[in-house]
Formats: sequence, structure tokens, C-alpha cells
Amino acid sequence: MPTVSASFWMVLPVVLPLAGGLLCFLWRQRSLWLPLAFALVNLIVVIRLTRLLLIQGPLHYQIGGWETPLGIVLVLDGPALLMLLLTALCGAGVTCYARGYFAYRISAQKQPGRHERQERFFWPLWLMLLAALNGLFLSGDIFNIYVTLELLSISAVALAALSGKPVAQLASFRYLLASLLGSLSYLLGIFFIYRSHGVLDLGLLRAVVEPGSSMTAGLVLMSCGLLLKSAAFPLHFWLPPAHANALAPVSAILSGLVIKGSLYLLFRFWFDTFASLISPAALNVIGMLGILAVFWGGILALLQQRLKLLVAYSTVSQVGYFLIAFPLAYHDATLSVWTAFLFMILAHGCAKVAMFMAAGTMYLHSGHDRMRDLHGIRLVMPLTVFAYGMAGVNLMGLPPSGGFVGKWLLLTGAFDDGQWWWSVAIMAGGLLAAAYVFRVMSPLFQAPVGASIFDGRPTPALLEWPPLVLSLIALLLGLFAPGIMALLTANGGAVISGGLP
Amino acid sequence: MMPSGLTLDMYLVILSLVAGVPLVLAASLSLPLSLSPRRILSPFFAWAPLPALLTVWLVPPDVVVEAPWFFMGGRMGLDSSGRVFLTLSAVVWLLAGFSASGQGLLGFLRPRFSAFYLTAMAGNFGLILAQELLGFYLFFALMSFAVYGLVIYDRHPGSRRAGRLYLVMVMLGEIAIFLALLLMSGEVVDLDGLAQSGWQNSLFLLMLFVGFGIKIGALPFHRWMIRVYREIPLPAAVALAGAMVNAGLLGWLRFLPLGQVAIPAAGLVLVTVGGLAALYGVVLGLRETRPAGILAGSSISQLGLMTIIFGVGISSPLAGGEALPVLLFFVVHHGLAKASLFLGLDALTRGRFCSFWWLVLFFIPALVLAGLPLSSGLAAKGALKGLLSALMPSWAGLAPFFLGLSSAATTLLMVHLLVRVREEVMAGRTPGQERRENLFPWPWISGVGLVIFAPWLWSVARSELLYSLALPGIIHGSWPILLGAFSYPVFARLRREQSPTRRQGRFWSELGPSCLTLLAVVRAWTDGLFRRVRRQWWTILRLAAQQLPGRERIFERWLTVGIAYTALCLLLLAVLGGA
Amino acid sequence: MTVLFAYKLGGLCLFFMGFTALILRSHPLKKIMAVNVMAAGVFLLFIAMACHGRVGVAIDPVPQAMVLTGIVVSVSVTALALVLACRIQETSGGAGSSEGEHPPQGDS
Amino acid sequence: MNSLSLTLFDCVVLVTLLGLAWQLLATPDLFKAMVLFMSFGLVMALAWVRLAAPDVALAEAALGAGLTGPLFLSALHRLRGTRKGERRQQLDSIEHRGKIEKVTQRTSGRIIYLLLRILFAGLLLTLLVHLATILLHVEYENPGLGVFVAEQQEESGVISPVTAVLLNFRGYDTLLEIMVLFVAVVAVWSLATVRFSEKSGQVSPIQQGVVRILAPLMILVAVSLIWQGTHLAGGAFQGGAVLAAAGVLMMVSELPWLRLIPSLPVRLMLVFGPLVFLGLGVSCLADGRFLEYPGELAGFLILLIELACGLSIGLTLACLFVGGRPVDDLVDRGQLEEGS
Amino acid sequence: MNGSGWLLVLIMLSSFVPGIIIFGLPEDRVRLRTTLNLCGSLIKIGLIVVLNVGIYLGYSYEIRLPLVAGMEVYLHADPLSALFTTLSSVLWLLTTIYAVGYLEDSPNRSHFFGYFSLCVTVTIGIALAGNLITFILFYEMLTLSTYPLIVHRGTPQSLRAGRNYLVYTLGGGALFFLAAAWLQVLTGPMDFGSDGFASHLVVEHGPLLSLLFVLLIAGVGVKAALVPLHGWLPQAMIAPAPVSALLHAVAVVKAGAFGIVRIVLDVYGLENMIVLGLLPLLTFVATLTILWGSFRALQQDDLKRRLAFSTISQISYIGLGISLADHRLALIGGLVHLVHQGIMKITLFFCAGNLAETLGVHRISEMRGIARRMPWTMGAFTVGALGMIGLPPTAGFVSKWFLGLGALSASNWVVVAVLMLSSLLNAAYFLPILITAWFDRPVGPWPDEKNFGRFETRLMLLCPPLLTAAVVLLIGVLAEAQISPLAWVRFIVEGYLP
Repeated sequence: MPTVSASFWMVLPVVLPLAGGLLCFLWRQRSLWLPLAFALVNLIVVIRLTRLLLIQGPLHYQIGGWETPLGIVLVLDGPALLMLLLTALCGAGVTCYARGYFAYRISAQKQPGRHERQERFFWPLWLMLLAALNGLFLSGDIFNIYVTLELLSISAVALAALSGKPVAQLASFRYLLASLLGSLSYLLGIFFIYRSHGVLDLGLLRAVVEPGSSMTAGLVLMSCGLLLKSAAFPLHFWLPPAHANALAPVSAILSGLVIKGSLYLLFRFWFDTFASLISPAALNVIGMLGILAVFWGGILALLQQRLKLLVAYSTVSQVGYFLIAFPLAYHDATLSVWTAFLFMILAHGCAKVAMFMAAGTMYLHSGHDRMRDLHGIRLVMPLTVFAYGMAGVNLMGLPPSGGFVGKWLLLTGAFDDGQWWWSVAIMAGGLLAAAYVFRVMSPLFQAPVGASIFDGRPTPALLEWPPLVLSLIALLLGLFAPGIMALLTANGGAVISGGLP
Repeated sequence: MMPSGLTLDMYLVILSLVAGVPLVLAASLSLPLSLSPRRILSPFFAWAPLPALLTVWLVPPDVVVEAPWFFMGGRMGLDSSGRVFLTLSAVVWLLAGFSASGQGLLGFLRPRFSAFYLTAMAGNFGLILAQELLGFYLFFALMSFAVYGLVIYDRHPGSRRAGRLYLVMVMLGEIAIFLALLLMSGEVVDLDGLAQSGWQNSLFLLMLFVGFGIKIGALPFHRWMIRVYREIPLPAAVALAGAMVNAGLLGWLRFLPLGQVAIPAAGLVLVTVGGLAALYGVVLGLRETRPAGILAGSSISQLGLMTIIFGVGISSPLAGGEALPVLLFFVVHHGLAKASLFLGLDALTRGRFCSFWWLVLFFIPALVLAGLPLSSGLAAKGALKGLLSALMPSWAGLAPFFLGLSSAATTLLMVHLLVRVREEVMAGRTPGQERRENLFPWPWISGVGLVIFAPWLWSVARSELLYSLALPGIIHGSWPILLGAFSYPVFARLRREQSPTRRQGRFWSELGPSCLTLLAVVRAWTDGLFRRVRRQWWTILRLAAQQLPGRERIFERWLTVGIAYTALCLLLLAVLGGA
Repeated sequence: MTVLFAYKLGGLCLFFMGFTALILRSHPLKKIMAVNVMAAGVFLLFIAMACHGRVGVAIDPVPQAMVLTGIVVSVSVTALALVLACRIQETSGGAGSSEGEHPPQGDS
Repeated sequence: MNSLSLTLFDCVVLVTLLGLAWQLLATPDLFKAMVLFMSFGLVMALAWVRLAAPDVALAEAALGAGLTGPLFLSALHRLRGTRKGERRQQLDSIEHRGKIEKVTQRTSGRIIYLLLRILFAGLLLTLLVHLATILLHVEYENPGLGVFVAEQQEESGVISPVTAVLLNFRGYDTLLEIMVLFVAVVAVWSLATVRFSEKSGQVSPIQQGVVRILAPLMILVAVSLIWQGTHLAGGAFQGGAVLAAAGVLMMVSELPWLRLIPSLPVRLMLVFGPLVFLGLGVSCLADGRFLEYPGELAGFLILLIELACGLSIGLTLACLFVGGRPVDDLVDRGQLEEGS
Repeated sequence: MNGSGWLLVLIMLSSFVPGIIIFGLPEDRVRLRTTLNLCGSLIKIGLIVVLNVGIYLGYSYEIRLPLVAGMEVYLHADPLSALFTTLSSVLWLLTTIYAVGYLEDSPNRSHFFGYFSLCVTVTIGIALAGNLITFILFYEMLTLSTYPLIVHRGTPQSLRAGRNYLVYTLGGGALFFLAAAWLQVLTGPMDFGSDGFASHLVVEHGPLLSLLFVLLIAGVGVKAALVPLHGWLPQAMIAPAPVSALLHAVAVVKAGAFGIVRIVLDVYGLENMIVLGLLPLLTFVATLTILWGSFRALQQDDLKRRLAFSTISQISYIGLGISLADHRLALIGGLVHLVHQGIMKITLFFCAGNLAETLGVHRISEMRGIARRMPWTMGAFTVGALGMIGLPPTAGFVSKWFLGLGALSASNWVVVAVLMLSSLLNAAYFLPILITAWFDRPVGPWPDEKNFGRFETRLMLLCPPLLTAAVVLLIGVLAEAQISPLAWVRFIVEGYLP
């Protein structure tokens, strides 16, 4: 048992952004320091936690000092920490970017008040969302997860509606309803689980779970809720409009981080907590959904005319990848598919955040995001376009990106099990990703025709560097693999705290 | 006469200079015009064969210099037959060079001609010195391709056509030689086993025949020679006819050393082809009107005779030993004579030297070629006759008749030549041809001198020459000449009656375009196919592109969401229930 | 059939009635109400579960606490949804949940 | 009373619940639906009482019926107030209708639509039946966590087990839940500015008088509810809801000074409760874990938190009802074009 | 004996770091950029010389970075990789010089040179890759770093070419990736140089391994422009000349061919290849490609297009040599052509670029008498073209010679015939260019003539092709010298066929 003094760090990723959110709402200084300070401190805390994890192995923290059946436990293991790390990194990036974004818009002298208002509400909402995400990853209690999910959804919906455009509001209303449906389904699932074993703690649940209809029903309802929240294929309807019509930093947050919360939970439930309930057939069903998502999302992304919609549909497609990991994780003894899943999540998170930020910068400059008319923008903002390209490399799963490592692990997993047919979908999805990424890149590389149609103002560093750094992190993630593996298997343990069946 | 005490390295330097000097001189032409080396070196162009002559003098026959770093392991040296070839080539190139520089073709003002000329020279010398096959091949190619530049030097459409034909033939020859080289180096064939039947052996011999036969205008590949001789500037023709064509024979010698191989079947084929060429060449020459073309026919014919010698030589090792000197002698004889003829032609057509005596001087080498008694011609024919009767008993009876016929035909051809030259020279006097040079044609004179006197230097030839002094020798030597000379009026009449308009080489000239047409058709068809397939794909894709985003609306309906959601729940319940 | 089971069944029915309405009703307010009904159904299930076999005697306070939390959450969400619906109506004059409305514009 | 048999009361409650729900979801009249919804909430509260969950019942009464109903009403009011809203109040979205009609113009489209609905109904029923059979057949006698709660009740510092769970055992949940409320306010503020109806002053003075008397009373009730939360049914949420109700009452009565409340104090109050909760939780880190109240101080601290949160929750709910940020909030530059 | 693996890293950094710096440089810092580029490439060449000497003396250089289970980045230098690194780095230097001259006054040079350096870094990575994963790593990065170069001009045509390039190469990369993953599962992690996987696998998974071989070859075959995967290459000639040089000689096509070599020799291993009977398949594809490329080249009027088809044909000589790899001489021929083709083709592309840049001449029909205007350029072009035909004493002859010998020792007469036919076809599409350039009279003014003063074109454009042309001659003439590509290839082959 780790010492109390060290493990109190575990609550900080939740507590700090919460406090930050409250304070930002209270003091609406137009300065950056408050949110940025919180985002950075969050990053530092997570780094500190990384060290703790490496030294001490998986950590448990009983909130209020209550023992598990009753109290709530925070669990910090490899996957959770990686998710925290992703959130903290992207969070810091988004914070910087958002500052630049709002400053740029406010200085544009077009409805400055409106942009100021957006910025002021953005910060508390964003910090709350950060807290919710951190709480979600750390939580070891299914009901607590429900609360964090709700916090996450509400702040996400509010952020999505922040732009004030009717379409965005419409989209976020649908987002809200979908998210509520998911939450209620999840809650119903909790009911079935609680009534069969009377525990809410994930660790205890894992110990007592045995196949039974009530348990199964609970798991199914929770999973369906989470699938809805993660925009898995037939239930993805809410995602593209919500993500595409939000403000750029918000799109980045929604696509890069929020989706990951529910996906992570899904994976965790299926392979950790309720692993003994899972049947191969169910995994194949999920995998099939994944394949459909990969193709449907990819093809629709390819057919979009607008950049942000394209990126949003690409998220639909990428979610499919995470689902394909399910059937491949089942038989895997070396845990490599767990690793694959996390790698892909990390890579996609950073890449998608970078991509949306880059798209947002282009939008800022050109006033639209019709791909046809973006030619020559490369000359105006080379770094941004570069960042977009590097993020795209990640989606394609080309080396040395994290997406590549993830894909490689998936593939080897598929062949290991003799389930080679998944590999076809994996590769085809990669090619589709390449197609839609380069569909954007191609006009960007086109030489400009006629006079520059872009806003002549220079791109501020805050708009250029965060996407670049994040996309480079995603790109080089493959090379950080040893470190990530070390985290996953910290203290010689299995990949996750409890290990797989 | 060999100065001894030279080290191997010095030999290396000397041997390298033989091909190196012309190459360096050629390279100096690429310097800018303003640079002095180019001007300074220019007078030395004609002297470029000098190192070759020096080598003949300095390098003993047993010296073989290794240069392993050079192009797959070079070996250079001067064996006995090489010495003959080198001497002949050096002399011919020297004469040609002086002739060319005399009329201003060779010099820095004519960089293109000079460059190709010198390069061809380097190739010619180099191939003689090379003691291994790859080196030989290298210089052979160098020479062959350089000649192309000389052929189309004046850029007339005619010379272009000739050049194209020449290039095609050269390319074919190169490939044939390359394959032969491969077969030999790859040890698919070896000299000892060549006599056995086997398709690899046949292929090897065929490739040799094609590869070098092209160079000497052997029968099916003779066409280029006439066209090229007609178009090439005359000084270059001197070198080509006198020295360069011999490279084909040398090639045969190098690949199939006489005295070491015995391939009777191949010998028979060569003798037959050579015999046909000896006669058909004359026919070709008679059809020509331009002197250079007539000389080409003569070359084909004479080289046919040499083919016969070589064919006899490879019939058996014994014959090889005897045929080699004859062959060498024939080469020298023909080379000098042909070179002198071209020199004379050059001088006559260019200069004012059109008096009777000059024509007589011009006719001397022609008659030598025809086998005039006391000349190398008769000696060569005599040696050939001896060879044939000794080694091919079945031919023994036929040989004198055949040789006589050949000689007569050559005479006829030479008379035709003389007539044509005279007409041409007369025609040349008409106004319009302004540039007439007044240089004394001493390269020609010395060439003729060599033709007359050189055979006496050679012990092999001397006995034959002395034999031709005797009465039977004179009779033997003269009747064909007289026959040939007297048959000229008949020929002239026949010729007058026959329209000279012919179209030859139609097949070859049409082949290229028709191939291209065929390719174009194939290409159009394949392109069309691709385009059609592509267009259909695009149509399908475009339709999909129009349809699919609309289909997305299905998923946006709440009803769909409901159905999907409940269905998913039920599905998962079903599949998880089985766990 | 026990009382508790009846309540639970009722809760389940409420949930699915709400679900049906969420899917089939298109007016935003109706959708929000539907969600509330769904939530009520789930809460009913929880509270019925807390009784553990005897009506009127709550053994387990944890589900109650959960339901309390749930109620608060659902109130906040309802409030947000309502304001959102009103804003949509005000800014666009369109209905909040129109089907298949693909937003044609980008962000602002 | 045979506790395990289906009593008439339960029957009535259940049937009423389901009937109300059916009605409120089925009726095309929105206003009727509102009324039905409020009554639904009240019947729910009855059910909670019947199921021995007084805390929930109180919360339901205060929040579910007491606040959600007015929320819906005010939303309906706002919707009606807009230009096109009038015609729509009794109908589903016209636009939607139009679309459906477009689809259903063709017979095939209509049939498909019908089939899809049938499919949906079938799937739904199957799912319902499946889940119901699970409920029926697999009835665990599972004590849940009640035993543990009972065991450790003393250490929690409060008497009411529900409050113990809410604020001590699972205080972390509650903390986050309060944050959910807070975020909801932020979200609502970010969306809209408060609008007072133009008919101000038309409220009768009697109503205003009543409100003046009623409001302090309600505040008293609220405080007592919060206080009571430590040992009986009640607590911060219920108290807060009553507080909010008082606020709502005042707002409905168009008290003039309400419009003038500046943004900053409201924000302060909104943040106050959550911040206190969070701050106390963090201060526990000094010699324990997060939210681990020192044994002897637990009761006091919980009361403190309840009070602070109750206040903030009350204000929060009131703000939610108002449905927008105060007029002076961010009025500086952006306000002018907001209307456009 | 072990040398430090950091040498390999340094070699890669020597172009990577300048590349990154160049990305950040403003457009007008021409001198600094050029200095950086040249310094980088000189340092690289120096390091590679050290590497070569070390390898020759028997040192081994390797560095490993394990990523996840069964996946590690492994750089190592064997004689084969040294061959490729040397080729790439030397040609890079020349191409850089050329590009500096070529792109004078054109926009976006920082981008161009940045990607250029990346491209070379990645190519070196391919050369030094010590296992299949590392190979894929760099192989895919090559695709990405070349794309911006191909579309550098930003015209619709170049964008289309770029799109096509991506369609082909990414598709091929996907196949390669798939097959590599599968192979890894079958055989376990495997380093190059271990003579292929264990032979018992051949018995167990014979058909599957054959299928994987086909997939792998298809993957690298796209870059190596094997028919029918060659479609991108002729289109990509729309790119600026230095890029074409890079594509055809230094990096892309070479990487594909190199990949074939690696797959056959190091991944599968000769013995397994023979047991599986896969070599004839490769022979077939290679011969088909040689002939098809030549035929198509005949029909082109656009100079660079013709050169591109010629590349398709020529690069398959390498594959052909590898496909007869059980015969030492063929293997030598194939490997040495890797170098020879690069130098010859880069000469040709440099010259084509000179013509385009100086006179605006793009089509062969416009080239009448062009040698009078630009004799040096055309001289270099001639040398390159003759080399392509395989005439002695050029480098092309040497490779053709060994290929022919190898084919004979394999008794593969079809290959012999194809070699002969291909030489003929090569002559048929190169000689007319030479003839028209040297011996035709120019008609009319050149399409877009620029005057560069004293020399026929910019000195920086002129020197590289002259140099490479000289090298084409030199490495042919001095083929059997101690230090020549041929000698090094013999050294390589010692390792595979002792």
C-alpha cells in the first residue's frame, strides 16, 4: 500500500481543474494565466503521478478514507495514467491554442464582444471538462463514473453550443439528447449490476463477476450507452455536426478527448472488470461495428466538401479502429492488443486535437473551410499545414506514429489468432484515411491562383505551435513506445491493475 | 630491330598511347575554341597514328601488358597478326589523316569530323591491341559508333538514311557480339568443343558471323556498306575501307584463333558465303554509278574472298596454320589498295588532277586489286588458290576457275570505276564546284607506292610475286584481267539499256515506321481500354459520391437511432448470453 | 408477483415509454420530457431495489443516494436542454430536433 | 399490511404513473403535457414515500415537480413568445411534419416508414420483455451496501444514512454532482441572457404581497430542511430546491429589484458552495485523505457543507429557472449585437 | 569487432538536422541554406567513407531501440547497406548542387530543400534498416517526404501526379505492411542478415509464405515500378528535375529495388526462395517489366516521360539479377546495377532538366540540333544514354555483362533473349534522341531560352551531370579496380554466396 502522503497526488488532477473552473468563472480576467496555470499544473501533477506509478506500481486511493465496498476508490494504473497523460498534454495544448484563438478573433474587430463572451465561458467549461475526464480515468467505481460522464457530457454540450450559431446549437442539442440516452442506459446498467452483487467498486466487481443474465444485461446496457457516447457506427449521428460546427478548440477537445473517455471505459469494462462475461461472438459483433464504422466514416469523410466535417467523419472512422481492437484483444496472451488500443487512443487523441486546431487556424484565416478554396494556404501558414499533415500521417497509421505501432500490434494480434480477415479492414481503413487526409493536403499544396484571399494578419505563435507540437508528439509516439510500455507494465505487473483473465 | 630493356610499365605506357593519343586529341576538341591547346594540338591530328607505328617498332610480340583495373581486366599486347593489322591500320590512318587535313577536314575548325575521326581511330587501334575479348569488344564498339558520326557528316538526307541503316546494323552487330561474348565467357561454349553439334555452339557461331559479318559486309549484311561508302567523306572512307572493316576479320580471328579450332561445317558455310559475296559484290558494284559505291561493291567482293580464306582456315587446325598468313597478306593487300583507290578518288574529285597520267595512277591500285601480275593482287590470289587446292580437295578443280572469274569480275568493276571516275571528274569541272585545292596529293602517291612496293617486303608474298614473273604466272594472272576489260563494252551496253531506277532496301526502310505504327495501334488500344475502365470507375464513384452523403441522413433519423440502439442491445444480449 | 416487482416493472415500462417518446416525438420539449420520464423509470427501479424484498422498509441507503444524485443531474440537464431548445428556436426559428438537418455552415 | 402482495395503493400509484406518463408523452398539447408532467412528478413522490425513500420523495417533490415543472412552463412560455412559436404549441414541429410527409408521400416510403416503426416497436418490446424476465426470474436477495452503511454510520458524523452516504461515504460523487449543477449554470449563462417579460408591472400587488410574506418563510423552511438533513430526510438539495422555489416565486412576481442584481455577487454565491465543499475536502489532505473528515468534526463539517451548498444550490436552481445570465454580465461590448 | 552504432545515427542526423534547420529558414537566406545543405552532405559522405572502411575491415555497426514486444528499430550496416548509403549520399550531394542551381529564383525553396534532406535521411534509413519493421518505418516515411516534392510546383498536373503517386505507394505500403506483420507472426522477429527464416517453416507454411512473398514484392514493387504497378512513375516526371533525379536515381525507385534485394536475400533467404520456387516468378515480372518499359518508352515524345519509362525498364534489371540470385554472377549484375543505374539515370535527368530550364525544351521533337547550343549537357546525356544501352565501356555494360553471364550460368535463355532485346530497344529509344540532338539542324528559336553568360547554362546545373557522366565512364572503365562498385558488390556477394 503506497503511503498516504504520496498518493494524495491522485486527487489533484480532479481537484485542481475543478477549483480552476470555479475560479475562472468567478474572476473573468481576460488574461491567460489562470487557465494556463491550471492546465500546466495539471500536466506537472500527471508527470509526478507517472513517476509515482513507475516507482510504486498501480496506486489506489480511498476517498474519504472509506473502505471499498462503501467508499469510492481512485485507481491509477498504466492505462489510466496514459489517458491522464494524453488529457494533460492535449489539455495544455488546447489551452494555449484557445488563448491564441480567442485573442485572434477578438482582435479581428468583428463582434469582439461576442468573442470575449465566448472566451470567458470557455475557460470554466473547459476546466470542468478536464476535471471530469481526469475523474473518469481515475475512477474505480461505476456510479462515480456515471457522475463524471454526466459532468463530461454537460460541459461538452455547453462547449459545443458555445459558438452561438444555430447549426451548432442544433447539433449540440442532439448531442445532449444522445448523450442523455447513453447516460440513462448506463444508469440502467448500473441498476442491473448493483442488484446482482451489491457492489459498485470495479475491483470488487471483477472479483465477484460471474456469468448471469442480470450481470449480462447490466453490461450490455452500459456498453450500449458507452457506444452511443463514443459514436460507434450506427449511433454516430450526433458526432459530425457537433464536432464540425463547434469552435476550433472545442472541436479539438470533443474529438480528441471526450470520445476517448467512453471508449476507454468500454475497453476497460470488457477486458478488465467484466472480462469473464465476454464471449468471442460479442467481440466479433463489436469488431464488425468497427469495420462498418471504419468504412462508413472513411468514405463519408472522403466525400465531404468542408474540412471540419471531414475531420469529424474521420473521427467516426477512427472510432471504428478502436472497436476492431476488441476481437483481437480477446485471445491475446501478450497483452499487445491492449497496448495497441492504448497506442491508437493516444495517437489519435493528439493527432485529432492537432488536426482540429490546424483546421481552425485555416478557418480563421480564410473565413471558411471549403477545401476547394484553400489552395495556397500552405504559403501563409506552413507550420499549420505541416501540423495537419503530420496528424494525418498518424491517422493513416504510417510510421513512426503511434497509430503505426497500434496498427502493427493489431495486425500481429490478428495474425496470431488466425483472424486475418480483420487485417484487411485495418489496412483498407488506413488507405481510406490516407485518401481523405490527402484530399485535404492536395489543395493545400496547390499553388495559389490569383490574389491572396486570406486574412493578411500573421498567424500568432499560439495558433501555430500547439498543433505542431501535438502532431509531432503523435508522430513520434512510436519512438516513445518503450516508455509507454514501461508505464503499462509498471512494477512488473500486468498491463492493468487486475490483469486479464 | 627491337630495342630491348624496356620495362613492362613502359610498354604499358606505349600501348596506352596508341589509343590514348587519338582520344586525348579528340577530347581536346571539346575545349572552348578560344583555348590555345585546341589550336596547338590541331596540326597533330593527322599524326595521331604515329604512336601506333612506334609500337610496331618498339613492342616485341611476346609482350602482354596486364591492366587488371581496366574494364574487367585489360590485357594489351601485340601478337603477330595484330602487328600486321596495326601496321596496316596505322599506315592507312596516316594517309587518310594527311588527306583529310590537307583539305581542312581534320582540324579544330571541323571539330565534329575530327572528333569522330580520331575516336574511330582510337577504337581501331585499341581493338587491335586488346588481348582479351571484352577489351576488343569495347574498342570495336567505340570504332563502330564513331563511324556513324563520319557517315552523316554532311547531313544530306542520303547520308542520314545511310547513317540510320548503319546504326541499326551496328547495333545488331553489337548485340550479336555481346551474346557471343557472353556465351564464351559464361563457358557455355569452348573452343575445343565447338566442332560438336549443339544449338549453343550454333548460336555462338551464328552470333559471331552476324556480329563481325556485318562489319565486313558479309552477304546478307552487305547493304550498309554500299550506302555508307557512298555518303561518307572520302578521307574517312579511306580509313573505313582500308583499316576499319578489317576489324571484322580480326574479330573472327580473335574469337576463333586459326590453328586452334576446327569447325568444318562452319568453314563450309563461310566459304560458300564468301564465294557468293565475292561475285555478288561485283554485281552490286556494277549496279552503282557513283565511284564510292562501286568501290563498296569491290570491298564486299574482296572481303568475300577473305571470308573464304577464313572459312578454309577454321576447317581444321592444320589449315588454320596455313591460312593465317594468307589471310593477313590479303588483308594488307586489300587494305592498301582500297585505301589508295579512295585516296585517288578523293584527289581526283577534288583537285585538278584529271589528266591522263593521274587516271593511270588511279588505275594502278585498281588493277592490283584485280590481280595484276607482279602485284600483290596476283600474289594474294595465288596464295588463295594454293590454299584452296591444298586444303579443300573437292574444290581443287574449281578454285582456279572461280578465282579467275572473280578476278575478271573485279577487273570489269574497276573499268567501270575508271569510266565513272572519268565522267565524274569531267562533270566536276562544270561551274559550281568552286573549291579546288591545289595541294599535291602526296598521300595518294605514297599510297600507290606502298601498294606497289610493300608486298616485296614480305617473305610470304615474295615467292608468289616472283612466280608471277614467269610466263605461266603472267598468263594465269592476265587472262582474267583481259577478260574483264574486254567484257566492259558488253556490260556498258547492257547497262545503258537497263533503267537504273531501282528501289532497294525498301523492306528495311519501311520496317521501322511500320513497327512504330503497330506500336501506336497497340498503344491506342490499351490506352483506350484504360481510359474506358477508368471512366466507368469514375462514373460509379461519382454516383456513390452523390448518393452516400444523402444516405447518411438515415442515421440521423431518431427512428434509426432507436432501432439501432435496441437492436444492438438485443444482439449483444444474445451473444453475451451464450458466454 | 410481488409489489416490488410491480414497481420495478413499472420503472422499466417508464424507461421504455420514455425511450419510445424520445425516438418518435419530434418536438424538443417532448424529447426533454421523454428523457425525464426515462430517468424517473430508472430511479423507480433503484428505489425499488433498495427495499430488498420488503415494501416500505429501506435497507440500503446507497441507491437512494444515487437516485438523489441522479435527480439533481437530471434537473440540471433538463434546464440546460430547455434553454438550448429555446435558444435554437429564438436564433433560427427552427425546431430543435429537426431530422436530417445537416448543418451547412462551419463554426463562427 | 402484507408487504409482499400488491396492494390497491400500489396498483393505483403504478397505474396512475404509467397512465400519466403515457398521456404526457402522447398528448399533442404541450401545455397539457406540462401539467401532466408536474402531476407525474407528484405521483412519483408518492411512490417514493411508499417505497420508504423520504429523501428522494422530498427531492422529487421539490426538484422534480416543484422546479422542473416551472422550468418547462417557462420554456414553453419562451417558445410561445417567439415569432413562430404560436402556431406550434399544439403541434409537433411543422418542419418535421413536412419532412415526414415528403417521405411518406410515396406509398412505398410510407410503407417502409410504417415497417420501420413496427420493427422498432418489436425490438423494443423484445428488449423490455427480456429485461423484465431477468427481473422476474433472477431475484437476488442481495443486501447491497446497506449493511456496510449501517456498520459505519457512527463514524460518519450524521444520523441520516442517506446523508451519510451522500456527504461522507460517497461525498466525492456529491461533489461532482454539485459541479454538474454548476456547469449547467455556466452553460445556461453561456447560452443566453435573462429576459424579463415585457408585461412587467401587470402582476397584481396582492401576489407581490403574498410573495413578500411567503418568501422568507420558504427560506426558513429551506434552512430547516438543510439542517434536518443530518438526521432526517432532507438535505442540501431539498433545501436548495425550496430556496430556489422562493426565488422562482419572487421572479414570477416580477419584483423590480431582481432585475438589478449584478452579476458578481451572483457568481460569488454560485461558486461559494462548491468552493467550500472542495476547499474542505482539500483541507482534509492535511492529515488524511481527500474528504476524510476528522472524526470529531465530521458532523460539523457536513453541516457546514450542506449549508454552503444549499445556498449555492438554491441560487443555482433559480438561475437555471431564469435561463440566462444577468443582464449586466458581460454587458460591456458584446451585449449590443447579442440581440441581432 | 564492433564499431559504434552511433555512427549510423550520425549519418542520418547529418542530413536530418540541416533539413530541420532549413525548414525554419526564411526564403531569402540562400547562402546559408546552400552552405547547410552542402556541409550536411559532405559530412555525410565523410561519415559514410568511415563506415565503408570500417565494414571492409570487418567491424559491425548496429544500434537497437526496442519499441514494443516484437518491434524494434534496428539500424545496422552491412556491405549491402553501405553500397546503398554511399550511392544515395554521393548522388544527394550532386542533386543538391543541381537543385540549388535549378531552383534559383523559384518560390518555396526552404520547403523544397527541407523535404529534400528528409528524403535522403529516410533513404539512408532504408539502407541501414536492420529488420523488416525498420524497413517499413523508413519506407513509408519515404512516401511522405517525397510527396511534397512531387507536388512542389502546385499545378493541377503535379497534384494529380502526386495523388497517383500516393495511391500507388500507399497502397503498396499497405500490402507490404500487412505481409510483414503476418510474416513476423509466422517467423518471429528477424534481423536481416540471418539468411532468412528457419527452413522448417517452409514445410509448414509453404503456400502462405509464397502468398506473403507476392504481397511483399507487390509492396516494394510499387516503388520499384514493376509492371503493372508502375503507373505513378511516368506521371511523377512532372516534378522539377532534381526531384525526378531523386525519384529515379537516389531514393524512391532505388528503395523499391533495394527492398526486393532485402526480401529475397535477407528476409526469405536464398535457400528458402529456392525451395519455395518463387524466384521464377520474380524473373517473370522483371522480364515483363523490362520489355514493357522499353516498349512504352519508344512511344514517348516527352523527354522525361521517355526517361521515366526507361527507368521502369532499367530498374527491373536489378530485380532480374536478384531473381537469379542463386547464381553469383547474376547477383553481382543485379546489385551493381543498383549503383550504375542510379548514376546513369541521374545524369540523364540532370541533362533533361538543363534543357528544360535553359531552353524550355521538353519534347524530343524540339531537340533538333540542341547539342550545338548545349554541347556539354548533351555530351553528358550521350554518355548516360550509351550507358543505358549498355555499350562498353560505360557502367551500363558492366551490369549487363554480369547479368548476361548470370543468366547463362542459370541456363535461362529467356532472360538472355530479353537482355538482348532490351538492349536493342534501349538503343531504339535513346539513339534517335542523340541523333536528333547532335546531327539535326536546329529549326527556329528555342521555346524559352535563357542566357546564362559564359557557359551554356548555370554552372551549378552543368557540373553535376558532367561529373556523373564522367563517373559513368570511370566506373565502367575501372570496373575491376580495387575501389569500384563492382568490387564492393563482389564483397557483398561473398557474404551471401560464400
